[in-house]
Amino acid sequence: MSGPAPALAILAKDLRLELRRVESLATMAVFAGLVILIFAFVGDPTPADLARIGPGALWASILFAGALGFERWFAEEERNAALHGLLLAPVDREILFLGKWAGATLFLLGLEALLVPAAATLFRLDLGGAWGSFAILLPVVTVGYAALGTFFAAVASRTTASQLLLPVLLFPLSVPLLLAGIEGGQALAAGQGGEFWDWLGLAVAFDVLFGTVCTVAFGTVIEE
Amino acid sequence: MSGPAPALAILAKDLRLELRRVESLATMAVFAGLVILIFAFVGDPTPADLARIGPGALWASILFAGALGFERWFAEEERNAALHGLLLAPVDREILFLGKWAGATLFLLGLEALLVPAAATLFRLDLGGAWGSFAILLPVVTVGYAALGTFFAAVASRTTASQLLLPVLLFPLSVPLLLAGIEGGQALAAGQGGEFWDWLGLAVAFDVLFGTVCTVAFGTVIEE
Amino acid sequence: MNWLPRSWRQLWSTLDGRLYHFLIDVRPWIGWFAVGTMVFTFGLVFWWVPLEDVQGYPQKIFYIHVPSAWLAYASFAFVFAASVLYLWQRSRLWDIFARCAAEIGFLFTTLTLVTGMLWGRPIWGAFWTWDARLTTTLILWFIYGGYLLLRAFARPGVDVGRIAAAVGIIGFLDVPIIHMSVVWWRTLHPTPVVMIMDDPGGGLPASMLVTLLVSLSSFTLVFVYFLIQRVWQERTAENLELLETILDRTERGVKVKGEVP
Amino acid sequence: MTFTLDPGELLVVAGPNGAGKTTLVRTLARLSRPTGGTIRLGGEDWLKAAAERQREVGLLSHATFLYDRLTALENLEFYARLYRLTGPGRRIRQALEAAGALDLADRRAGTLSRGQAQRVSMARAILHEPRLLLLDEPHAGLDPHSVRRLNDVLADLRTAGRAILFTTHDLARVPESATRFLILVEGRVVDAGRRDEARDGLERRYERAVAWIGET
Amino acid sequence: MTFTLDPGELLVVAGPNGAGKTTLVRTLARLSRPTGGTIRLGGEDWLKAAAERQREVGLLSHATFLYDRLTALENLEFYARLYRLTGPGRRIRQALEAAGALDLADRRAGTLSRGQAQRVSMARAILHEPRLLLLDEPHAGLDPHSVRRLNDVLADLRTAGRAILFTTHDLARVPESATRFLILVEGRVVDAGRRDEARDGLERRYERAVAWIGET
Ligand code: HEM
Ligand SMILES: Nc1ncnc2c1ncn2[C@@H]1O[C@H](COP(=O)(O)OP(=O)(O)OP(=O)(O)O)[C@@H](O)[C@H]1O
Ligand SMILES: Nc1ncnc2c1ncn2[C@@H]1O[C@H](COP(=O)(O)OP(=O)(O)OP(=O)(O)O)[C@@H](O)[C@H]1O
Ligand SMILES: [Mg+2]
Ligand SMILES: [Mg+2]
Repeated sequence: MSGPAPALAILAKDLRLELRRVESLATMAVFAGLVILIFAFVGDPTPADLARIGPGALWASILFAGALGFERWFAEEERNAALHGLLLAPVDREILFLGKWAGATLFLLGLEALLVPAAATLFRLDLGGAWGSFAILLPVVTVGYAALGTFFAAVASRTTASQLLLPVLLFPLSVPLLLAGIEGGQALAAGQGGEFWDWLGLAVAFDVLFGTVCTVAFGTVIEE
Repeated sequence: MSGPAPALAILAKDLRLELRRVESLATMAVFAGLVILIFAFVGDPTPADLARIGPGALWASILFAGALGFERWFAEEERNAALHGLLLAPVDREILFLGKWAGATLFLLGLEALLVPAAATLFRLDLGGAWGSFAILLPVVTVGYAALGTFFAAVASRTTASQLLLPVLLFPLSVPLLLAGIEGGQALAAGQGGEFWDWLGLAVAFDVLFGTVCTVAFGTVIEE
Repeated sequence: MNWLPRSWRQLWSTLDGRLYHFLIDVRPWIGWFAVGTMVFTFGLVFWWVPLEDVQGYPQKIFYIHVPSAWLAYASFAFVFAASVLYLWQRSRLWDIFARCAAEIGFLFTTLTLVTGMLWGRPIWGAFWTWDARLTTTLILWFIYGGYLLLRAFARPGVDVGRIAAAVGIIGFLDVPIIHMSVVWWRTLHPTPVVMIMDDPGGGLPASMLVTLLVSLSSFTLVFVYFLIQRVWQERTAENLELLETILDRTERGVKVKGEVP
Repeated sequence: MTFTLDPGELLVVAGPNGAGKTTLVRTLARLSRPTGGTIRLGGEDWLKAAAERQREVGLLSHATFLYDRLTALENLEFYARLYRLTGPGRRIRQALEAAGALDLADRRAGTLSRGQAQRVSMARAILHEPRLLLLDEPHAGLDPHSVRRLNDVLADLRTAGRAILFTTHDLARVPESATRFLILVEGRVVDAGRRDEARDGLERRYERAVAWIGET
Repeated sequence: MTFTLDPGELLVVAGPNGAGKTTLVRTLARLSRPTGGTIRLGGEDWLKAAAERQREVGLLSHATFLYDRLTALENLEFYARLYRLTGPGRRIRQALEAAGALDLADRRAGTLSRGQAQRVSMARAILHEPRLLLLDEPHAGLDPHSVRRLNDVLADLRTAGRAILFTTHDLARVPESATRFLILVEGRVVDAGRRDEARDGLERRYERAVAWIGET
């Protein structure tokens, strides 16, 4: 096993590429915002509904923005076959995956830092003291989603219709995370602590399981 | 002006590329289906809500699937700089645009042919006799959306973040169409003929305006 | 799998060859047997088993609905197994098995959805409700639809088999979790949706149970027949392709190493 | 930079990497607008000419302009329709023939090797029999055999009265039929003339020109 | 096909378009798995060797492996970290120097001309001083001056005891230092030997080999 150093190298490179154009993070935020608005339109919620649709709209926007992001962060590697450069390096596939995964997670978290307040105000979400618990749920769900997303971005990149296929493969498998996010949030809003912990537990289990599976499977997917 | 023949050539080429893999239409349909599913999770509708969310979910799914499609249909031209091949040809930019626009419209219509029944059953939409009028509204909205979509796909393709930028530019401008679709549909469901015609009129006006503007502006966008 | 002793590999490669040829030989028998039991099943369903007193005729869909649902599950388990074997043995046959099983599973899932919806119409007065099991089934349908699309979009020169196998495994692992989460989604907080699906198939009168089991077995036979048939088709297609390329090259006066399996 | 190119001339453009050869070619093909200067084709201002006039130029570039998922033949058929050619079938066959890509007709463009793709896009460039043919490193990636065929084709086209401009790095392989040469360094013409003036061969001439600029 | 390559050897691989040169190189670099056959590097089975061993090969391919939005320098820094090189700064400078790309260090990779990009990715290939260097058409798109420098570098590396394999179409430009050659047609070795055996020059040898296969 080559140590974690290369993973850090990849992470640093990805950060550099993205921060070089902060626009792209901003754009994703705007996109996510638009998704939220569209949900607001569609549900056209009465003030009563607002709180009910709120968490869902938030998570849906993260779901969509994420899918776009994963595709993009992986496409970065496809141009000039840079990916082959990585495969050529004396680095285990697992480490490569960890690098990309970490990057994706960070970006999603950065995105959420912008989205959550926005959604909270738009939908009058008020978790009161429960924000703390929400601050646990958020990263847990995000990590799992980033793992699946990175993995399926790799899968999709092996096809002729990556940006089309990625969401089609990713979304159905992410349903547990999506539900954990939505329902967990609503449980907090409704002050049902117990339920919240159930959902959190589900999400954690999901992370552990698919975190490992994706890391292991990445190698078989990526090589030609 | 070089006649419409080249536009037909482009249309034929696009059809061939897509029909060569009917899958891609299927994939977009599946994706749209997933969007609908997500709406169900988000709004988690009681039977009463269903009809209210229905039209919105339908149009939103068309909106998202379309955005994906436009990006893809234009990316097709970017690989191997095939677009330069088109620009090199003795064909006016307007004609090129018409070709791509026609293609996009056809695909969206094909997609809707699958989506509308699905959404109708999943959300228990029943327009009764009003389906006829809906069959007018649908293509009108679609044509306009395809025009905007193709145009902004071109714009986005000039940037380093096309698949990110496209929806961000496209969605806000499509709001009038989206509203026309949703509200028009609900008006039909509620049997308010008059309102429906207002929305239809809006959509038509939108088509005419943006159809021309995009066709003219296209040339200035894709030149380097 | 480097730790695997070479001899094992050889054993396997011969074994899956044998297995394959055996299946091909029995294929027609299975086919006719399936047809027979299918006819018999319909006989039972329409003339023998008594009408269910609450639902009446619609309930007869039950005998198609449930078996197809269970077989859908079965075939996806099949995909999982075949995928694992493929990643382990890297023998084309398992790849083909996985793919064909997925196709058939998708078919049966569709059948479940359709029969279910047809059943729901008279019983719930609507084709669809956002009930837990319905939703799971729909998601299942999406997952394996995606799996098949992935294979369809293979880039030339890329071995989709491996990729699809990974997806098949992950997908299968996810299904129970999805089911659980969806059930929670629907049951953890009050919801007005009809929950009929959650009374287990227990408490059935003997006659219904018998009919169900007969129907189940005939569906299973159909499943097996389809599977073998498809695998055979795929294999043959692949061999033809190989032949074509070889012929094409020999034509151009170039000798080729390696011969048709 | 200023230079003229008459029908029946075969102009070689050479220069170190980054000299601006590709940029020059792209500008002549109106793929990128020059920041200044004028280009005249057959007397009138090229930069303002109608799109229709584009049929007078053909371009072979570093990129292939091919749709990976269409076969070579389908690609050419598409371009033939785009150019509204009469009797496309014959034209396409001739072009493939000339480019030595007949046997590749039914291969998906995406599966072609580098040199194979290069030949197919050469066929694309000459398909509509342009008056002005622009070739950016046409020899790159071709095997010796294909190079010879290419040079023959260039000779034929030239005698057929076409004006041809091509860039290269390999002055040793410049075809006999080349009539004039142009040497660029950092976007400026540092040497130009008739090929036969370059008594001591183009290489030496090139060396001197580049050395004289003092680029090493 | 069977052939061996010892340290200090410089092997030229030639063959018509589509012969399988790129495929060969990619396979040796473990970028694509062979359907059959074995490869041994330093005695043990290369296809099963640990990822760590990858640092023993360097590859220059048709694609540049560069991130368009990073500068040449940043690209190399990234690869240096990926290879966990000690004293990256010095190594990078040496590599750029050798590839003649020092002046391009601060240019965004995306804005480089074809030959410029080629040089930078050459630097990338030799950055970690691999024992086995695989170059797919390293001369393509380089100007004569860069070609000479490249050949010098190859000579140095060879005398430094590296094993080098490179493909080319331009046998005229094969460096003096080349020790052995291999000619492929349709994926098979049709001729091979020591360079100095090829008395009458590689070109003629190539011609005969290819003609003999009867490919035109
Ligand atoms: C689109 C609508 C429907 C879908 C997707 C669907 C799906 C399924 C699935 C996947 C199963 C197998 C689950 C298992 O055995 O664990 C199943 C079983 C069953 N379904 Fe449905 N179903 C639908 C509609 C209906 C309707 C309308 C009824 C009756 C009113 C019904 C009654 C049953 C019964 C009795 C069983 C077997 C007993 C059981 O396992 O619970 N289903 N259905
Ligand atoms: N997009 C761009 N942005 C900035 N500079 C560029 C861009 N494209 C090219 N250049 C610069 O313009 C100059 C000319 O580039 P060009 O590609 O024309 O060179 P060239 O003569 O074709 O070189 P080569 O022989 O390597 O192809 C080079 O210095 C290159 O770095
Ligand atoms: N993805 C692919 N699918 C099918 N065939 C392919 C694929 N890639 C390459 N080939 C074929 O394999 C053969 C060898 O290709 P390769 O690129 O190795 O040739 P090459 O020797 O590099 O040619 P060139 O000198 O033009 O680069 C060619 O006939 C090519 O068409
Ligand atoms: Mg150039
Ligand atoms: Mg090659």
